[in-house]
Order: sequence, then C-alpha cells, then structure tokens
Amino acid sequence: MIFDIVREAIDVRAIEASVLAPSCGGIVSFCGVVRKRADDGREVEGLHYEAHEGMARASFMAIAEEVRATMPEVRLAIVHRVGALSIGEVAVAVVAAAPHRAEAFAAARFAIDALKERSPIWKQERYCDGERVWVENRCSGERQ
Amino acid sequence: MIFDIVREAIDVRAIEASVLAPSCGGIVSFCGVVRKRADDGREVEGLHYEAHEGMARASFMAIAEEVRATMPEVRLAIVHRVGALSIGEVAVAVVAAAPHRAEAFAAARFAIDALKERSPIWKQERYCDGERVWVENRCSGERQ
Amino acid sequence: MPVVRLVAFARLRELLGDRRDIVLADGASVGDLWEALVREEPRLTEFARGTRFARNNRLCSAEALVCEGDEIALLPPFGGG
Amino acid sequence: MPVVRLVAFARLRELLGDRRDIVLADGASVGDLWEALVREEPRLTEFARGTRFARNNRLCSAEALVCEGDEIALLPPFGGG
Repeated sequence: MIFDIVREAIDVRAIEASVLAPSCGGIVSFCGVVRKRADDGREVEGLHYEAHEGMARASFMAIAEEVRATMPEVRLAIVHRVGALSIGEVAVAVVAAAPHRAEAFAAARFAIDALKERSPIWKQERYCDGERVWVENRCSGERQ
Repeated sequence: MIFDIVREAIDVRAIEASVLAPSCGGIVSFCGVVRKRADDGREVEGLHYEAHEGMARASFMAIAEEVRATMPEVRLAIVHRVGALSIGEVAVAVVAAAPHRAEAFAAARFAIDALKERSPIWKQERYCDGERVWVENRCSGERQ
Repeated sequence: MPVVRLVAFARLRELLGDRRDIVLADGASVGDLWEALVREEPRLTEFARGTRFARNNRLCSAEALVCEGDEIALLPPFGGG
Repeated sequence: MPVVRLVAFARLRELLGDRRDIVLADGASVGDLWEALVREEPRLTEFARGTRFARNNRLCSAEALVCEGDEIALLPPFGGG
C-alpha cells in the first residue's frame, strides 16, 4: 500500500509484494512506459517528469480512498517517478490486488485514469531533434 | 511473446520484458494468485493444477491471435503454472503491452477471461481439513 | 484394430489413470471408446455430460472416428486461471 | 505584509523559477499574487486560463486570501502517467 513519488527506477515487484495479502486472488499491475514515438509520430529521446510531490502523494491517497469506498476489498498502490527517463523505463506503476480479478482490473484502470486527470505531475517530451514540449493530458485542465 | 505451461515459479518480469517493445506506452500484467480462502470460505492449504499442455499452449496462441485481429498493436504473453502451489504463489500470468493503456487493459482482461473459459487446465483445491475438490470455472463446460 | 493413446485429466485421471494404450474395433468412434471405458468403470457415467473429447489436440465430437496412433483426450470442465 | 512561498511547475517554472518568497500587501488574494507576477513577466498571460492555484497543498480559487507563510503553487495542466 505505497503511495509515492520517487526519483529512481520503480521496483514493481516490491510494490506488488506490499499490496498482496492472503485474501487476494488476483493482482493487476499497470506500468506506464516511455515509448519511442510521440502521439504525433516524432521520435522521442526521453522524458522529464516533475511533480508537486506533497499534492501528488495526497492525490494518490485520495484516489485509493475513492476506490475503497466502492471496492473495500481492493488493496492499491500508486508510484510515479520524476526526473529524466529513457525509452522503456517505467514512469508510473499502479497495482491493485483483490479477491477477484474483476475488481483488481476495475481499480487499476480507475486509478491510472484518475491520476492522469488530477495528480499534479508534468511531463516534458524531449525529441531527438532537440525540441522539448510540455505535454498535457486530455481533461487535466478541468477544475475538480 | 511467451505462451507456455511451466512447472516452476512464474517470472513475471521476464515475461514483461519479452512483450515490451519501443512502441509500447502501457503494460498490464494480471497475475492469478493462490488465496487463503475458497469462495465458500473454507481455508485452503494449497492448489494443484494440471493441463493438457499441448492443447493449453495452442489455446493461448489462439487467444493471442484473436486479440491481434481486433488490436494488432497489442503484444501478449500467457503463462500458466502446473503442479502444487502454495498460498500467495502465482498460478497464471497474462501480460499485454500496447502503445496506449486502453488496449493493454482490454487485451489482458479478454485473455484471462478466455483462458478460464477455454484452456484445458484443471484446479484442485486442497483444504486445511484434508479434503480435495476439483473446482470448475463457470462457463467452462460450454462447447466452443 | 486401431490402438489409441488415452489421456485423462482431473477427476477422470483419478478414475482411469493418466494415460494408457487401448485397442478398439475397426471403425470405432470416440463415443465407442467412451462406452468401453464406462463398462470398465461405471462411475464415469456421472461425468458423461461434462466431459469433452479431443482427438490429436483438437476438440472433437463423440462421432469422430479413431485411427491407429491417435491421442484421445478426455477433458472434464476446465478450472484454470 | 505577508510573505508567501511561491512554487511553480513545468512551463511556469521555466518562466518564474521553481520557488521563491514574495511579499504581498495585507489582505491580498491569490489572484493579486498572479497579477503581480504578470506585471513582472507578461508572458504569463497566455497561461492564465490553464493555470490552477493551490494554497498549502489544496486547490483554491483566485479569491482565496493569503496568509504569512503560505505556500502558493501555480499548477499548469497536468501531464502525469
């Protein structure tokens, strides 16, 4: 049950171990990974993430609280990395464990969608041609 | 892109590495884990799985083929363990990587649902009171 | 008289053993094999409805004919995942 | 005359620096702080619509009053995940 912003590589297995309990029959892990092509097809060299760390952690805990309200048996963890990341590295991990798989899938999906919308984290794409662009998530500009 | 029946502990990270490609922005891993309580609340000591290995592997590849037909960018792996498993051990891992998270979630969910319905694998629950019961998945008895 | 390899799983394996060779009459079907097994082990009857057959790794009907060297699998309802 | 800690992120950090202390008039609001920053850095104007404010780790409106020691954060649209 980890909610954190980290600067080093995310250890997904350690996060899974932290949520797993004898009651759990299914565990769903979502990892957001740095990919080589931006949505517009440009070649990416790497990403830079930054966060308001206190607010981001609080938003992760609020998301988990919402999950618990509808799915009390789900055990959730959310970890986002900040700093410079290369292609193939994990930027975010959301792990949900539950007695049954339907809830684990639903919780993981809800959590990553909610994080993108409401966690104060920013991403700069750094392209191979040298340009750098701050990329916004759709919906993230709406007031909560 | 592994489709396998194994007798040892499943190495989920190795499976993830096998499906990850530079085009992938999201990776969803589902692990089915042995849990302490059966659906009827009885305490479980462990599970025993067996499979028709050739048919099970073929069914995994057929599931992946179906995923590719609707989501050609998804990269999928399915590994099921057989033999005796203890509480907390991973019985099955389904890993789906895709450029975007929606497809990775959809593919992983489809694959585990399809596996439960149509892969020739059997599970015996071994309870702490000594009884052993072969447990059937719902829907698994329907002809394909 | 074809000889086929029988493989059985889960409850059916417990009743029949996991694999063995069986000699059948010429022109026998998978259903004929099942009937022969029921005569040998009457407790199979209760599993008739839930059991599917596969011939050489592909699901088949009880009407499918068997050939020398076929693997015939008896598949109770699945429980994987 | 309250002194507040300003923190800014992403594009706004690039324009304003990541953190600094600012002295405001008594009774000043978060909106007043924003206006003072725009006078100093007119390029902020184009980010007015997309920017949200937080006071001591909670989102707040431009009308929120600032107090001595507050942390005021300027939050452009999010891009995490």
